[in-house]
Amino acid sequence: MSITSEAIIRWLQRVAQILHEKREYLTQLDAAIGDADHGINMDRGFKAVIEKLPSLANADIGAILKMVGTTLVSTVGGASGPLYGTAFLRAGIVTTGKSELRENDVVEMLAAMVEGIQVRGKAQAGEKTMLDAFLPALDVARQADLDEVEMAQLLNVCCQAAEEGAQRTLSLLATKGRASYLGERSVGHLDPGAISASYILAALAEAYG
Amino acid sequence: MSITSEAIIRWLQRVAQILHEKREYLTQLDAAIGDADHGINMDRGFKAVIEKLPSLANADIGAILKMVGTTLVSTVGGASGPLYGTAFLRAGIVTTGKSELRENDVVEMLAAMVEGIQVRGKAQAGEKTMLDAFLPALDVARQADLDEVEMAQLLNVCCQAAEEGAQRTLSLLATKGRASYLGERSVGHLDPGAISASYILAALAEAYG
Amino acid sequence: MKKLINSPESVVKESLSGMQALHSNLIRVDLETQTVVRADAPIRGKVGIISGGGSGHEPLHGGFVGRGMLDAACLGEIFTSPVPNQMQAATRAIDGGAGVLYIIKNYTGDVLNFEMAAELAAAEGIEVASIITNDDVAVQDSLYTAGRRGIGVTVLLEKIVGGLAEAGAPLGIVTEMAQRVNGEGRSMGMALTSSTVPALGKATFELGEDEMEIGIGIHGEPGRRRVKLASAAEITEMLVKPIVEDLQLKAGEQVLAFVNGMGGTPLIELYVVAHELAKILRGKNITIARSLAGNYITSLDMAGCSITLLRVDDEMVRYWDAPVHTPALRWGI
Amino acid sequence: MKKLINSPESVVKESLSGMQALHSNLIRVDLETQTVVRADAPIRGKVGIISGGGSGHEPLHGGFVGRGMLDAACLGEIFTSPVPNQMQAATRAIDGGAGVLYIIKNYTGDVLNFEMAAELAAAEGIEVASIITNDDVAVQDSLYTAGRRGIGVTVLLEKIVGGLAEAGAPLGIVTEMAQRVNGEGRSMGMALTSSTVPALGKATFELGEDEMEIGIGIHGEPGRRRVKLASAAEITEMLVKPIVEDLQLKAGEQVLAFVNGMGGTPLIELYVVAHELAKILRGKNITIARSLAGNYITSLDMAGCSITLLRVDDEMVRYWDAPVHTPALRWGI
Ligand SMILES: Nc1ncnc2c1ncn2[C@@H]1O[C@H](COP(=O)(O)OP(=O)(O)O)[C@@H](O)[C@H]1O
Ligand SMILES: Nc1ncnc2c1ncn2[C@@H]1O[C@H](COP(=O)(O)OP(=O)(O)O)[C@@H](O)[C@H]1O
Ligand SMILES: [Mg+2]
Ligand SMILES: [Mg+2]
Ligand SMILES: [Mg+2]
Ligand SMILES: [Mg+2]
Repeated sequence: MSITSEAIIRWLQRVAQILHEKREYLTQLDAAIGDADHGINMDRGFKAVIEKLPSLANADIGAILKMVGTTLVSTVGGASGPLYGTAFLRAGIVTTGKSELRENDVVEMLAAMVEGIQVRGKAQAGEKTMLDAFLPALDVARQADLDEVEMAQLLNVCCQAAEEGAQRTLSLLATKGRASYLGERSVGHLDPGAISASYILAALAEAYG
Repeated sequence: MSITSEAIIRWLQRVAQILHEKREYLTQLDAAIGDADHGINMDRGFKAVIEKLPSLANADIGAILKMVGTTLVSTVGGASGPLYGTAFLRAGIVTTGKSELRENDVVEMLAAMVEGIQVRGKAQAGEKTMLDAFLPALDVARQADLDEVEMAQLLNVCCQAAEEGAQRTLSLLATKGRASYLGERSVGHLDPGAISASYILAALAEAYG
Repeated sequence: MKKLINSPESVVKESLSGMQALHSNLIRVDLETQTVVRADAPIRGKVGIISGGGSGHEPLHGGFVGRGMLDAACLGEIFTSPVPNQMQAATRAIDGGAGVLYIIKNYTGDVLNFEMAAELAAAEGIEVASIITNDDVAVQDSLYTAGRRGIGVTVLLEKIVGGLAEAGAPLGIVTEMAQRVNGEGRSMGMALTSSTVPALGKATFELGEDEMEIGIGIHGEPGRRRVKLASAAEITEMLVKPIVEDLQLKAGEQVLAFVNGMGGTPLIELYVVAHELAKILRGKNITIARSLAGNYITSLDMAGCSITLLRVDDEMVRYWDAPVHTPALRWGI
Repeated sequence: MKKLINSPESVVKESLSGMQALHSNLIRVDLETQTVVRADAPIRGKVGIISGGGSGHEPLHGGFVGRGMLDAACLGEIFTSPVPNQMQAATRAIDGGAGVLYIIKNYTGDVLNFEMAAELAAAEGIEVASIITNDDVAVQDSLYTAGRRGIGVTVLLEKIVGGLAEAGAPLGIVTEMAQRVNGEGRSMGMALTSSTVPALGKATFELGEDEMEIGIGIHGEPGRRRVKLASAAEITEMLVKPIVEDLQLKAGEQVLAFVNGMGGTPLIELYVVAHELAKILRGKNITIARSLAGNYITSLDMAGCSITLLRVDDEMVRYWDAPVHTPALRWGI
C-alpha cells in the first residue's frame, strides 16, 4: 500500500494537533537544557502550516511538503525552524510531482530530511539532537524496505526507532545546539528536538494506519 | 536627688544599648509604614555618640547633650536625624554649664526637646510621630514637678507616659512623616519614632535608678 | 536576599567607588562625605545645582552629576536622607559665587536635612535657594500633612534646570524655572514586587502572586492601595488618569513623557507601558514632544514603574535638549 | 508571573510599538516583520549593518538602531531567533548599494536563520558579509561543538563597527574591524535568579536562596555550574579571571570595560561589581580606557550580570567615541 496526498494532509494535521497538546511538555524539556521555547516554536510553526493546507487541497505531495518547509522556515525561528524547514523542503523536492509514496519513496523522503538537517546543522549521531530520533528511524526504514516489509509495518518500526532514539538522548552529552553550553549538566535530560521528531514520525504512522 | 553628668553618660550608653538591641524591631516597624530604616538609623547615630563620649568625660551636661545633638544630626539622616538632633541640641542649650539636673531642670530639658522637634517637624499631638511619646511624657513630668514628686518617681511616670503614648500610636492615622503617604493604611501600626522615643525616656529612668 | 554586594554596610560606598572608577572624566567622588561632584567644579559665575537623598535610587542623583545637569549630589545611606554636613561639603566644593540651588524631593527627612544645610550655608555667606519637588499624585496634597512626595519630576527638573544654569542664568531665574517645572509635572508609580533593603535582608512588604501596589513612592514603602494584578493597559490607565486630571491636561498640549522603571523591571516591559501611554495620550490629542524611558529613579530591585508627564513649553524643551554629559544621561556632547 | 504586559503573545509587538511611539525621530518599526529600521535608511553608499536575534534582550538590538550604530534590527519571539524573511525585509529596506554586514550572535538558531537570509540576499544581488560573535569564555570553544556563545561583545562591536560604517568605510574594512573586535573581546555572565519567559509563565530554572549560576548565556538557560552565593568581590573574580586568561591580557594594556546587568539587577549593584573589577584590573596594571555600565544585553527580568573586556587600540577607541544616536546609546549628537 502507499501513502496518498490525503494521508500526508492527515499527517500534518495530526502533527499540529500533537505539537499543540505537547506544547508545554516540549517547552519544559527545553527549559531544562535550553531556553524554554521549543514547544512554543513548533506549535506556532505547525499552526501556520495548517492554515495553509486548504489552499493545497489538490496539490501533489512534493508541493505540500515544500509548503511545509517554507512555512516552518518563515514562522518557527530558533534552531528548529531552519532545521525542520530544510528537512521538509528537501522532502518536498524528492517527492515532487508524486501523489502517492511507496515504501522506497518513504525511505528516500526520510533520507532527504536527514540530509537537510545535517547540511544545515552539521551534527552527527549522538550529539543529542533531533538527529538521534531521525537517524535510527531512517536506518530501520531502510532495512525494512530491503526486507520488503509493507508500509504499515515499516512506519511502525520507524516510529518506534525514533521514539527509542529520542528516549536514549536522556543519557547523551550535548555537543550541538543550545544544550551544549551546559556541558556535563546536559546529561540526564531528554532532547526536546528529538522528542518532537519522534512525534512527527509517530503521527505519520497514525495518519497512514 | 538630682541627675549627675555621670548619670547622663550612663543614660546615653543605655540608649545606645537598647537601640542596638531593638534595631531589627524598630526597622520592622518602619518597614510596615515607612522605609525600613529607623532602627538602622538610630543604631548608627547612637554608636557614633558612644564613640565620642570618652572625650567628654569631664564636660558639663549641656556640653554632652549638645555633642549628642550634633552627632545625631551628622550621622542619622532621615527625618529622625534632624528631629532627635535638634531635640538634644536644645536640651544641651538649656542645660549649659550644669553638672546636675534637678526635677525642674528635667522638665525644662524635656520641654526644650519637644520644642526643637516641633520647630523642625511642624507636627502636633496625634499625628503619629515621636511627639506622641514625648508630649505625654512632658505633661506628666510637668505635673509631677508641680506636685513636688521626687526624681525617681518623676522619671518613672514620665517613661510610663511615653510608653503608653507610643502604644497609642497604633490606632492613629499618620499625617506627618513617611507614614502619612499610606493614608488609612497607616492605622493599626505602631510609629517607630514614638517607640524609639519611649526607649530613650525609659533609659533615663533606668540610668538614674 | 540575593544581591551583587559585599555587605549591607559597604554597598553605598563601594557603588560610589565603582562610579568613580568608570567616570573619572566626569565626576569626583568623596567617599568620606558620600558626595559626587562635577570634575570641573567649582565653575566661576555659574549657579551651582545640588541634589541628594537616600541611596537606592540609582542613577539618581549621582548619575546626573556632570556638565549640563548637577554640580553635586549628596547620597545618604539606603533610603535615608543625607545629613547636613554632606550638603555643606558639597556646597563648599561647587560654589562658584553665583549662589546654589538645592533640589529636594519632598520627604520630611530630605527637607529637614537640606533645611539645616541651607542654614549652615547662609552662615557661611553662600546664597542658597531651594526647590522641593512634590509631583506624586498618589498622595493627597494638604497643608496639614507632609504633602505629596517628590518622584519622577525630579529627574526632568534636574536636567532642565541644569541646562539653564549651564547657560549662565542667575539664581533667581534658575529657581523660577525649577518652580515652573515642578508645577507642570505630575507622576504616579506602582509596584509588582517589594524591594529588599540590604540591611533588612528581606522584602519590605509581602505581595501575593496576583497582587500589586498602586501609588508607591521610591523608598520601598507600600502604596496607597493593594489591588489585583492587572494588564499593562489597565495599569497604565490607573497611573495616567490621575496625572492628566491633576494637571488638567488638554487636547493640543505638549508633554515630556517619562516611563520610569523601579529597578527590577526590564526595558521590554517599560516599552509596553510606553505603548499604552502613547495610545491614551493620542486618544486625548496630547502630543509627546519629548520622552524618556528607562530606570532613572529607582527603588533598589523593585519591579514596577512610574509615569511622569510634564507639560512643556518651548523654553523647557530647549533646556531639555541642551547638551548634557553625566554618567546616566548624555547627549549633544 | 508578574510582568507589565498584556499577554505573552502580544508583548514583543507592543514593546516595539512603544519604542516606535517614543523614538519616531530615530527609527521606523515594521510590526508585521518585527524589524526596526533607521528612520533615514537606506543611506546611499553606506555599508548597512544589520543585527538581530530573539527578543528579551532589550535594549539589544532594536535600541541600537540609529545614526552611528545599526541600520536595522530583526527581532524574533522571546529568546527565539528571527526568521530569514525578517532579515530579507530588513536587508532590502536598508541596502544602500555598498553591501551589508550581518552581526550574528553565535547560537545555532541565529546562525542558521541568518545563513539562509544571506543566501536569499545573494540571490537578489546584495553583497552580504557576516560576523559571528563568540565571546563567552564560559563555554569551551571547539570545532566539534556549537562553540562559544555571543554575548556582551556584540554590543561593543555594534557600536564600533557602526561608527566605522558611518564614517564611510567599505564592507571589507568594516568586516575586518568586526573580526578584530570579536577577536579581542571576551565575556562571562552569572545569574542570581532565573528569568521568566512570558509564554512559560514561571521561572525557567529554580535556584535556592543561597545559590547562583555561573557561566550563563542570555536566554535564561542555566549556567555551567551552580555554586553557593558569594560576595560581589568573589563573583567578579570568578568572571574576570577566565576572561583575562583567555585574552592573555598583560600589564600596560588598555581595555574597554563593560559591566552589564541581566535586566533585573539595579545599577547600584552593577557599580559595586565595577568597583571590584577596577580593583582587579588596577592590580594587574591594566587600564580602563573606556567603560559602559548598565542593562544593555539582558535576559528578561533575570538578576545577575556579565562582564566584558575588550582589548582596544586607538582605532577602536576612535569609533567607540564617534557620535551615536539610538534609543539606548547616545553621545556626541
Ligand atoms: N546543529 C543541530 N543539528 C540538529 N539539531 C539541532 C541542532 N541544534 C539544535 N538542534 C535541535 O533543535 C532543538 C531546539 O530547538 P528550539 O528550542 O526550537 O530552538 P533554539 O535552540 O534556537 O531555542 C534541540 O532540542 C535539538 O534537537
Ligand atoms: N514631622 C515630624 N515630626 C515629628 N516626628 C516625625 C516627623 N516626621 C517623621 N517623624 C518621626 O520620624 C520617624 C521616622 O524616622 P526614620 O525612619 O529614621 O526617618 P525616615 O522617615 O526619613 O526614614 C517616624 O516614625 C516619626 O516618629
Ligand atoms: Mg529552544
Ligand atoms: Mg524610615
Ligand atoms: Mg529613611
Ligand atoms: Mg530559542
